[in-house]
Amino acid sequence: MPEINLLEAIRQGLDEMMAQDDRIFIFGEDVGRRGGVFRVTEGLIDKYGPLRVLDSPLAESVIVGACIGAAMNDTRPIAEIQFADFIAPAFNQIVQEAARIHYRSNGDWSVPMVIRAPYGGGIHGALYHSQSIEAFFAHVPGLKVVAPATPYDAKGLLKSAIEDNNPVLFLEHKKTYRLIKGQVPEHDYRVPIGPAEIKRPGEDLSVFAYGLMIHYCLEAAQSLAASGVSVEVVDLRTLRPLDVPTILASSRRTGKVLIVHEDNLTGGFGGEIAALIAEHAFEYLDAPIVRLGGPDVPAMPFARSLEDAFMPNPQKIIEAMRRLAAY
Amino acid sequence: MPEINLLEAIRQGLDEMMAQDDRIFIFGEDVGRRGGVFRVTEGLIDKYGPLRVLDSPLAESVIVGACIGAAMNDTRPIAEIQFADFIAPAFNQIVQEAARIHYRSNGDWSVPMVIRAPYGGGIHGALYHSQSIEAFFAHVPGLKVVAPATPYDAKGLLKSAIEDNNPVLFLEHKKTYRLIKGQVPEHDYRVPIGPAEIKRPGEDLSVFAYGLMIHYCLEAAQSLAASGVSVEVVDLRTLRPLDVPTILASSRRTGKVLIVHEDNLTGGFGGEIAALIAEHAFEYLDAPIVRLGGPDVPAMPFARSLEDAFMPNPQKIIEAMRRLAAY
Amino acid sequence: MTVSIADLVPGASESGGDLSAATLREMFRFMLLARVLDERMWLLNRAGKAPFVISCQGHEAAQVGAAFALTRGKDFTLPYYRGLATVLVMGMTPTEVMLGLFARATDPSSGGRQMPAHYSHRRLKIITQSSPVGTQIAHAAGVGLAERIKGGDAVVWTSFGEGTTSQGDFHEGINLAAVQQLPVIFQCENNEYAISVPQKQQMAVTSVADRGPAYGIPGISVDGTDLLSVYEVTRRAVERARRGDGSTLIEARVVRLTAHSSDDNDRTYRSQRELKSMRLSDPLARFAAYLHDQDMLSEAEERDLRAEIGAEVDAATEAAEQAPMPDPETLHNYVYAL
Amino acid sequence: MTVSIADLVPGASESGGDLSAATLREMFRFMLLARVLDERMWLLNRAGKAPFVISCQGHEAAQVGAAFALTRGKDFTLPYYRGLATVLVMGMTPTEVMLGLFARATDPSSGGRQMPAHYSHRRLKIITQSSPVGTQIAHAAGVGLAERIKGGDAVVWTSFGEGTTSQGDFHEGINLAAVQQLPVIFQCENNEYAISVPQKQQMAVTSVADRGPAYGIPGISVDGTDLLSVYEVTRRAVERARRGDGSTLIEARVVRLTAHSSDDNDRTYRSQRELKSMRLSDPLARFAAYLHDQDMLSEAEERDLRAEIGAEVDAATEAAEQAPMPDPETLHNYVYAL
Ligand SMILES: Cc1ncc(C[n+]2csc(CCOP(=O)(O)OP(=O)(O)O)c2C)c(N)n1
Ligand SMILES: Cc1ncc(C[n+]2csc(CCOP(=O)(O)OP(=O)(O)O)c2C)c(N)n1
Ligand SMILES: [Mg+2]
Ligand SMILES: [Mg+2]
Repeated sequence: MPEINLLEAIRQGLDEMMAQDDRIFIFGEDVGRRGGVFRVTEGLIDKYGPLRVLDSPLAESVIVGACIGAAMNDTRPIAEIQFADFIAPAFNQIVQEAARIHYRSNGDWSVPMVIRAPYGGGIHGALYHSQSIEAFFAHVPGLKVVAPATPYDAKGLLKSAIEDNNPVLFLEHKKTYRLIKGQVPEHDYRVPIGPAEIKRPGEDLSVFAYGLMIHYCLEAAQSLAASGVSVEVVDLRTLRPLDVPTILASSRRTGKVLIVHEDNLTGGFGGEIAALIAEHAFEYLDAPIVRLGGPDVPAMPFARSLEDAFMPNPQKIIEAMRRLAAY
Repeated sequence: MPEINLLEAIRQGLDEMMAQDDRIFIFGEDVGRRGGVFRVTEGLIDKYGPLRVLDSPLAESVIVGACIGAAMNDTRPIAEIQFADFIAPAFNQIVQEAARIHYRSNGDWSVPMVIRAPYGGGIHGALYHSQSIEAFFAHVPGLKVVAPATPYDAKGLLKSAIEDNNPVLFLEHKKTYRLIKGQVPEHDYRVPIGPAEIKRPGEDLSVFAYGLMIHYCLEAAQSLAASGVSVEVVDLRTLRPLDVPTILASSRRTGKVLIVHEDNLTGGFGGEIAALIAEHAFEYLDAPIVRLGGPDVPAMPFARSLEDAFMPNPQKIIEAMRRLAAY
Repeated sequence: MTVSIADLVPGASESGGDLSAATLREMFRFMLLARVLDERMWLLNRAGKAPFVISCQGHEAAQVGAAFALTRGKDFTLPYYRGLATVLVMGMTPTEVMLGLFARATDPSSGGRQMPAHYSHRRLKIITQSSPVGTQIAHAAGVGLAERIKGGDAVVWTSFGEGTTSQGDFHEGINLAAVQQLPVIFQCENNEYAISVPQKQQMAVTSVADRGPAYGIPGISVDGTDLLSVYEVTRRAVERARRGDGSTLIEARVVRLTAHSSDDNDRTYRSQRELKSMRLSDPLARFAAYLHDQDMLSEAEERDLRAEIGAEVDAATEAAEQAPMPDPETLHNYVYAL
Repeated sequence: MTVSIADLVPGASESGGDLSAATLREMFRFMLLARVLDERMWLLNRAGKAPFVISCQGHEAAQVGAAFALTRGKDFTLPYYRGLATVLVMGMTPTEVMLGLFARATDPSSGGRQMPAHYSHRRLKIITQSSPVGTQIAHAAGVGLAERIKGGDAVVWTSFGEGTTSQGDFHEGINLAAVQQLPVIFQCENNEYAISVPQKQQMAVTSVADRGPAYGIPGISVDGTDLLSVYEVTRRAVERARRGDGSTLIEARVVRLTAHSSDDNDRTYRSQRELKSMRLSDPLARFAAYLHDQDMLSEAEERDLRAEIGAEVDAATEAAEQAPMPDPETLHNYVYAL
């Protein structure tokens, strides 16, 4: 199996799906000739033409809004939001429209579309090119929210997202784009939306994370193994619908839980995971449920010194794991 | 002390503050001659003139955006969002601008403004006139989020919100407007932003709620008292910044926790409260932390049968309390 | 650009253009049906049987005129909450409308989930509407975009009030349609109020049509109480869209003959004089007078028609009232599409 | 409406209107300072010392011309990320700019929290900018609204690119300013690209100024590489705003002489020919030639000025580079205002 980075996996996923189904089109800022500011859609305009790889006006509300309309007229739109931070102007269209259309029409209409959004920090993007946005959207019934960590998962989940008959927010951690490489089979495969995956089995404590943090958690788990602590790392992969059975089973088995995300701690999605465990796996817990998240400051600053202070990293995770293991 | 309803308390708060400080103005749809669709601003245009009680265009993004600009030019704007559901188009201005301006300017600029938003259901408002929105905003560092349950708190918190030098989202539960009456002193007073209040002390379990749900919880607690179960009802009042010490102290004391909100369960603000307790009061817990929230459907339907099925109510709360007490 | 039918088709407003007498009577029938249904809803509201009503009274000519220029079953409509006459012409039945009013399980728009007047009907290509105003303008552009991608020639028609033009989505949606030359018709039904807020607090121009040129598309203002003018203007916009020449913005100047909704009291912000004088612009009376003048409709025929429609509305009301409420168990249905 | 300086002030572009030679030289100095600073930033970027640069090269005349029509210390500016020349004229020093580039603790815009070019300076009434484009247009309207409420006569000036006109906030902000006749000047710096997307995919009109009439305010298109035209057009807009007559939308047609930013490579979407020919529109060269023509600036004087500015930029760079980074402990400061 060839080894490719996460960005290439996504591009391949787009390409293979577009080749199979001419109802699929891409709509977003600079996705055409420029191939997207991260180059994810590079080359696609040459293959599929400017009608299916279409530069939008600089207006996120109508990027999403028009894709909603298009999805109701028998196409399968893929909206690209240039940076997840800029999804905010489209909040109304996503939350009040895309997510509610199937429900409000009592099943009559549906909105099969994907919204791709590069998110996350540690890339020197400052306050407005570093944000994590999953908590806002994972709260919304009717939406699906996916956040893969590996090239294999990214490609397989992207294909599932495109085939899904619901609006799917597809979160791509910018720092993983070129940093994370992995084997991706040449044959056509899917990773289903929903199931989490135990990326590293372990006995002493369970760690739940997604996106870039999975890699930091694996690194931390590896380093703890040396001191005889066995850490299970569960990659949630899909945040909505959430794989509650896998979360509970792992928590019950190890009795100790650490939840890691880069998003601001308070009101972050980690709260939901902790709450589920505190309600449904309570009897099995041997220690407080610990969350490690970004600090509660408005966003990640530009200066390296401040960015480093903001970002969760393997060292901070190791410390949290140690404390928890020792509890 | 005269007894007034929650709506009148808010109107009085606006009136008294505007009389004292002519930098305060109100900006929103139909707030002028019409006095707001709920009549909260009724009469104010006659007292303070059309420059200080100004009908905005039908455009929430600029309602908030212009108030942000105005706040930076030495006025104290109060934006009215006609229904909380319609705050979504202003999400970008609230989250990316209002909440981040003080931080991003390293303390140079600040945005002293209030955004009033009538929220909540049970009033036959259907999908788009019933929503609870607090989870989206209580996640945002830099914002304050307030959700009073009584006329006394509403008036006192509103005054504090207007005097606060930060953007404050002021949530008014529509069903409490005329339903909830209470004594409000004639003298000028404040309820500070931040502290929760134990609305009913108890020994056997702690219930955390806010807004309309406080009244349902009090009703339920009252009914359980008859069967000898002593329930403590804590009114959070402010969701951000959250009164963590009071939450933890009550949880530690009773060892059992129920969290109630009307908003959809998954990703709702209850998760944050549960997570805090599961981390910081774990050793004191005698039972799973239970959440009771609105079901995970996109929003509250119109038909009475469906609306009733959606809304948490005293009966559902009683059952949850009973189960928890018996654990 | 403000046009009257006479500019477009010399002598048209006298002759009814190329429409047959039968078609004109059919148009009148829809206007009357919409009016009678709408009035009945208010009665039901006042009787405590319907918690919420929002009207199309005063907008009927603008809607029937426009909808007759569309091809039913082929073209898409995204009508806003005042679009009762629109959806009737597009094929919704009075019973279906009443099922929505009573929030019954078989309400085709939403199964009783949405407030009344949030129309939807997939088979009829009426696209589901929400309450936040203006979002449908972006959807309409997207439906048109998909049509272009698919190479079809359906036209997309959407409506909204003049207050809604203040929303960002109005701008973004029309701009996209203009840039991509999409087959979309944007009908602004300008009744001069957004609830209580008058037009001059929404915009510093006298006509919404003045905004067409800002997007590089035609902006046409038409007397929306004159059915034939609206028909003719829309027919041309449909032709333009169908042949691939792009979008049109139409302002139909109408009157709102009722309060904003059953929750509103417009006497707090409209003068007695205004409330009285607006009655003179009733599009239904105007079109009836025209048909009488043209000897296309006798007093007796009108009386018969009213009786027939009255009976139809009675039957629709009764059928809908007796229909079952949604089962509480269904609350959880259709969160996700399969 | 497209105007040239000659329409406004007969003979002006030859004479420099009523501006003294000293003022004209001062204007040139700011243009040159902006250019040299900007070029230095690119050098620092290429040397690995500054992770991000976004330029005002090609926009200098539009910005200096406009800013000279404002009153420093009184009027508010909300310049977007290409506004280097704007903020220099309004009073920001080269050292302050460089502190932002290096994200130092004493960066007056954000203390190193924001990317470079997100300008802010409370004392200078430069209002903090974010990255999501267009939000400042709504803020500008609000600053103007407050000014009206307070009864002051400060003017508010904001800038943005032509791509940004596609955003809802452009529409909502200008519309509010127009409805309320607020003292706000909206300057669109049209460089024909939004990153890679050309103007024709943002709008179906040839000039952003065509949108003024849609809001009931003047829309004026001006050659933004001609400093004196921009100055004159802005001066009139300021007068109009100051006397309470409301807002103006100005399109300054400029060129983007660089890639979008240091992260971009515009050779993927601009032809060699275009990249070459745009150099002919360099506003700095144009104004220098004009001053030489008018005998207001000799070659020797220009050389001296360049040397002086070079030294100033050297000093600024050095001072900023040596300034301390933000202390990690300060991460938690200023979440809330006291
Ligand atoms: C985004 C949003 N904000 C506010 C409202 C509340 N609201 C409902 S209708 C309405 C007025 C609409 O006026 P207009 O667009 O002129 O349509 P009309 O009702 O006059 O036909 C308002 C403010 C809403 N539905 N959506
Ligand atoms: C809301 C939002 N969406 C996307 C971006 C990413 N982005 C940054 S600059 C830019 C292009 C802006 O073009 P224009 O307004 O013409 O200004 P110019 O850079 O050409 O001066 C884009 C798409 C952003 N900053 N904000
Ligand atoms: Mg209206
Ligand atoms: Mg540009």
